[in-house]
Amino acid sequence: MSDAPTDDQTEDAAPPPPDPEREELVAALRRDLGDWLIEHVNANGDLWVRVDRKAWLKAGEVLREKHGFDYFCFLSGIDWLNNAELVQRYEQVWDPDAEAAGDGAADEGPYVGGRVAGGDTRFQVFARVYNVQRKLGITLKADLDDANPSVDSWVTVYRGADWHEREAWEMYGFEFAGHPGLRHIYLPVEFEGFPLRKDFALLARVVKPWPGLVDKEPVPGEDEEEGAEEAAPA
Amino acid sequence: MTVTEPQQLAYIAGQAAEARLRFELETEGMTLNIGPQHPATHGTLRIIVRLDGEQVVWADPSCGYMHRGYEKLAEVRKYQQVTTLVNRIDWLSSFCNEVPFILAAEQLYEVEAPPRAQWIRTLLFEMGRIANITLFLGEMGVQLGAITPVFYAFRDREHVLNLIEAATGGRFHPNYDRVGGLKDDLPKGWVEETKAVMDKVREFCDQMEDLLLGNEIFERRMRGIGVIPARVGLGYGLSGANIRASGVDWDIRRDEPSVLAWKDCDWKVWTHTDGDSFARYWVRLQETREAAKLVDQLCDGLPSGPIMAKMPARLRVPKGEAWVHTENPLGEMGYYVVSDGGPSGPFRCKIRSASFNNISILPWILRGVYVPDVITILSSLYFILGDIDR
Amino acid sequence: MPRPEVPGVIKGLGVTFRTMLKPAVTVQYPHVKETPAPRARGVIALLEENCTVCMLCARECPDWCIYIEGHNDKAPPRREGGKPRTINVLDRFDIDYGLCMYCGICVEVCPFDALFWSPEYEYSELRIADLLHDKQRLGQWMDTVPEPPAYESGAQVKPKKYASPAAARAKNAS
Amino acid sequence: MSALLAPALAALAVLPPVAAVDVTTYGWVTALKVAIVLGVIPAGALILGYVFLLKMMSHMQSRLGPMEAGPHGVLQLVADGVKFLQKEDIFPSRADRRVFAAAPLVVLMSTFLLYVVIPAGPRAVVEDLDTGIFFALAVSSISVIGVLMAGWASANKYALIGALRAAGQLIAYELPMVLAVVGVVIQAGTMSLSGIVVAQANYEVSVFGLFEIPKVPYVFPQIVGFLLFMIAAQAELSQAPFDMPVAESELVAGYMTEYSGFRFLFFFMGEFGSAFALAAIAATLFLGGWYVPGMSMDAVASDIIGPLVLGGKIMLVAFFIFWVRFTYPRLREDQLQSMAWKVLIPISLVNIAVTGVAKVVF
Repeated sequence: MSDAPTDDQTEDAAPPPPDPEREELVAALRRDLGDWLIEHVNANGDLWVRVDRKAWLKAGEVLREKHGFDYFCFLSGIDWLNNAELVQRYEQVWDPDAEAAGDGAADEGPYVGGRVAGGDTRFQVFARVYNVQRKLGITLKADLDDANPSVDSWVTVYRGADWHEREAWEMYGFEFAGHPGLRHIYLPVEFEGFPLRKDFALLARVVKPWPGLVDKEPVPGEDEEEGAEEAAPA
Repeated sequence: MTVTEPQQLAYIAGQAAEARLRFELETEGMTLNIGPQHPATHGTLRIIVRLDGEQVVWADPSCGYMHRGYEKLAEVRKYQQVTTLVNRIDWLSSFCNEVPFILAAEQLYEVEAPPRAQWIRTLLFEMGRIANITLFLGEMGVQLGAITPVFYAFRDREHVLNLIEAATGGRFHPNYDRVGGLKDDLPKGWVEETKAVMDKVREFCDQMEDLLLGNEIFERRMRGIGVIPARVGLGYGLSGANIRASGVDWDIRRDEPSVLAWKDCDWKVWTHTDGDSFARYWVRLQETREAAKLVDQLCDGLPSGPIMAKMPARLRVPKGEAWVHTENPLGEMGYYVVSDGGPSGPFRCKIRSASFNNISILPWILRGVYVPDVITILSSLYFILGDIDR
Repeated sequence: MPRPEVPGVIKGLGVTFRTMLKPAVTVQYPHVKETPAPRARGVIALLEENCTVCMLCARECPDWCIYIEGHNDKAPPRREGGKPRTINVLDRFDIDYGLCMYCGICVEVCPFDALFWSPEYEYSELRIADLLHDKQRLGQWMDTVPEPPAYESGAQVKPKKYASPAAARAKNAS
Repeated sequence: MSALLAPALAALAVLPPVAAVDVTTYGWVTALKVAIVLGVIPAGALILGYVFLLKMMSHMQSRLGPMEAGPHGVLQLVADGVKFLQKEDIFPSRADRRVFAAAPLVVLMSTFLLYVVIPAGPRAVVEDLDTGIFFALAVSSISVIGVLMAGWASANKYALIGALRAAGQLIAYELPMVLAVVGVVIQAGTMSLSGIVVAQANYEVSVFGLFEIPKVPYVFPQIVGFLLFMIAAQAELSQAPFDMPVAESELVAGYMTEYSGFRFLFFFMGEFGSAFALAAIAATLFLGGWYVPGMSMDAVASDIIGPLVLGGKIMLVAFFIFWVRFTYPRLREDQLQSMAWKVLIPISLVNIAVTGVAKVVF
C-alpha cells in the first residue's frame, strides 16, 4: 500500500524492563507527592503504588504530564470486606480445605487485604495507566473512607476516566468529586444498592439451593468428608 | 500533536450546528435513538444523538443493555469455572479472553505451563484473532452498504472456527485453558489442516482488498472520517488497532514480556499515521495477514512435550494480586485478579475489556459528523457488545 | 504490491463475478449435514452403570444445572462367599440444558468415566422446560459418542484409559 | 426465466391483432390493457426478485439461496407474498393513517404507469404515446411522492430522514437522467419509444466514410449517455451505491421502516417493478428495444418474438444494475449530491451539445 506505514521489527523488541527504571519512577513520584505516597511494590515486572486519597488527582496529573503516562487503562474499585459467608458459601461445605480457610479468614479481621499494596480500609480505588513510549505500566491505589468513599475525579486528566468512574460509582458507590455527571452506565436508573460490594448478595446464588447439597452418599473412599457434609446447612 | 484538519472541521461544524439550533433558529433539533435495537449496533448499544438535519450536535452512548455482571459472578466461582464465563466477553475470539485470565491465575498459583501448552495457546490466540477480525473486515462493508463482503468473511472464518472446534471442542466458547496448561493436546492432522486454512485466510484478505479497500466509494466514505489524534486516543484508553492506526507503535504482544510464544516468531506490528476510519480498517487487514503468518510459524515450530504443568497437591491459592493483559483482537484486554488465600475462586476480578474504552471516545468523536458517518465511525472502532457490557 | 492499475470499482465487480461462477459453500441443512468434529461439545451423554452418585459433577458445575439423587443399596458380593457390597444407586440424573454453558467441567471431573461429550446437536425444543434431560435421555446419547481422535505428533499426553465409550462400558462390566 | 416472462408478454403481443379483429368495444380493449399492465409488473418483479435478488446475490456471496419452495426455490417469492398477505395490517399509533395507507399505492401506481409506453413489438405496446419517453420519466418521479408520504405518515424519525433523502436524491438524479435521454431523443428525432426503436433499427454508423455498420443500437454512439442513464437509474431505484433512502445499516429500512404485511409487499413490488421498468426503458433507448437485426419491422411474428427479445435485454441490463448493487458500498448523501451536480450534470450537458453538433454536421 502507498500509505507509508511505520513499522517495527519484532527482533529488537524491548527486553523485560529492568527494575531500576521502575524504582527511579517511584523515587520521582516520591519527590512530587512526598508523604502522600504510602507504599509501593515492584514485583513480577509490574509496579503498584499506593497513595493517599488526597493525592489521587495529583498523582494522575504528575504521571501524565511529567512522566508521559498518556494511556489510561482502567479505573475501578475493590471492597476488602471479609464476607466469607457470602463468597465461600458453598465451597465450605465440601472442600477439604474449607475449615482451614475459615480459620485463616477469621484471623484477618474485618478486611481481607491483598498481598500487593493492600489497603487499610474497606474500599480502595485503583487505576492503571501506561506509558506507551517507555512501555511502562503502573497501578495506582488509594484507600477510601469506609463511611464516605469519595475521591477526586480523574476526568480532567484522563478523559477516558469518565465512564470508568461512572461504573465505579454505580458498582461501589464511590463519589468522584468534580466528575461532570455521575449517571448510571450499566444498571437501570432505578437500581438500588451497589452490586460489587461484598455485602450485596448475588441473588442467583441465594434463591436456588446448591445442587451439590442434596446428595446422601459420600464419595467412596473419602470418608473424612462425610462429617463436613452433614454439618452443612441445607 | 495537532488536531488534523478534517476532525477540526467536523468539530467546528458541530459547534456551528449547535449554535444554529440554540440561537439562530431556536428550534429543538431532533433527538434520534440509534439503538438499542438497530442494525448498526450489532447488539444492544444505544446512542442518543441530537441532530441538526443530518449533522450530529452531540452524541451520548448508553450501554448496559447486556450487562451480565461477570465481575460479580467471578467472585462466586472457582478459577476453572471463570474461564467459561470470560469466554463470553468478546464472543468472536473467546479463546483470547481466557488466556490472560488463566495467565493471571497461574501467576497467583505460582505455576507455569510447559512450552508446548504456551505455543498452542499462542496458536489458538492468533486463530481467535483471525476469526474475530475477518468478521470485522466483512462487517465494515455491511455498515457501508456493501452486503457481499460479510458473507465472504463468514465463509472463510468458518474454516478457522472448524479448526478451533476440532482442537478444543467448542466453536465459540473453547474453555480450553486450564491453570497450568491445557485441557487436551491437538488432534492428529490438525497442524496440516491449519496451514491449509491460512492460505484461505490470506486469499480472503486479498479479496477484501479488491472488494472494499481498493474501492473508490469505500475510500471516500472512510478517509478523513473519525480522525483520532494519538494523544486523545490514549487519554481515552483506546488500544489495539484503533490506536495503532493513529500512529502509536504499541503492541502488547511485542512490548511486554510474556510467557506466550510471540517472542519466538518473526512478525511485524503495523501502524498507520492517518488515524481515520480507513487507517483502522487498513491496520486490521494487515494484522489479519500477520496473524496468518504467525499461525504458520507457530505450526512449524510447535515444540513437543507435555501440556500440563505439575500442579501443587493442594489447590489453595496464595494470597496475592495479579495483573495480566494481552493484545486481543479488539485491543488491550486485562484481568486484575485478587486472591484472598481461600480455596475458592478470585476475591475480585476486574475485567478490563477493550471495547469499553474504545467506544468511550464516541461522545468526543461524533460531534459534527453526519448520520452515515456515525455508523462508519462506530463500526471502524469495532466493538463487541459483550466486550463493552461484560 | 505492484499490480496493474485497475480501478477499484472494476476489481470489486470481478471478485463478485468470479465468486458467482464457483459453487456455493453452504449446504442445504436438513437434507445435507456437516459432521462436527469428534471433540465437539454437543450434548453430554451419561453412562449410567459407571455413575457412583459421587456428586462431583454437580458440585463443580458453574451453573448448578445438574441435579442428582441417589440411595444406598446392597449388591451381591463380587466373589462367591464374600460380604454383600454397599452400592450407590442413581435415582435421578438431570441436566438442564436451558442453563448449561457447555463448559465441559462435569465431563472432566468425573472420576468414574460416566460422562461423555457427544457431538450431537439436534435436540432443540419448543419449550425451555423440555431441555431438562433426564437419565434415560442422557443415556441415549451414549450411542452417538465417538472414539476420541489420536493426538498430533509431539504430544506427550497419556490418553485416558476409559476415554472411548466402549472401554468405559467394558470397565464396568468387568 | 424468460419462460416465465413469455406468457405475460405474449399476451401483450396478442393484443393489437385482437384489436384489429374488430373488437370495437373501447371498454374491452382498455380492460385488456389494464390487465396486461397489472400482470406484467408483478411478473417482472417476481422474475427480477428471484433471478437476481435471491439467486444471483446468493451465488455472488457463495451460498445457495432459497432451495425449498419449488425446484431451486423458484416459488420462494410467491410464498413470501402469500406470507405478507396473511400478516396483520399494522398502523403505528401516531401515524397519519390515510396517508400511511395510500403511500405504497402511489409508489406502485407510478411503477404501473411506466409500463404503459414501453413497446414490446411493432404493435405490442399498450399505448404508443408520441411523447412516450417524456411520459415515462414524468411518471417515474411520482414514486417519490409516495415515498415522502410514507416517510411523513410513519411518525418515525428514521422513515422521515429516509424520505427526505429520497426526495433530495430524486432531484439530484432526475436531471442527469433526463439530460442523458435528451441525447437519444436528439439522435432519434422523436420522443416516441416505438419511434426510437425504429430509429435504432435504421441507424447506421459510417467508419471514416470507408464502410458502414448498419443497425447499430444507440449504446455505441451514446455510450456516455448510457452510462449516465444507468448511474441515474441506479440512484432512482435506490440501489447501492445510492441506497441511502433505505440504508439499512443507518436508517433501519428508511421510509419502509414501519411497513409490514401487504403494504410492505407493495413497496417491494414497486422496487423491483420499477427496476424492471427502468431496465426496459434503458433497453429500449440504448439497446434497440424489442428489435434485433434480422427481425421484420411489421411482421406479426415480431409481436410474438419481440417481447422475448426485450425480456432478454431487460435481464441483461438488470444484471448490471444488481451486480453493482451487490458489490458496492454506499455513498453518503452529500457525496451523491456533489457527484450529481458537479460531475454528471456537466457531462450530460456536454453530451447533449456534442450530440447536437454531430447530428447537424453528419
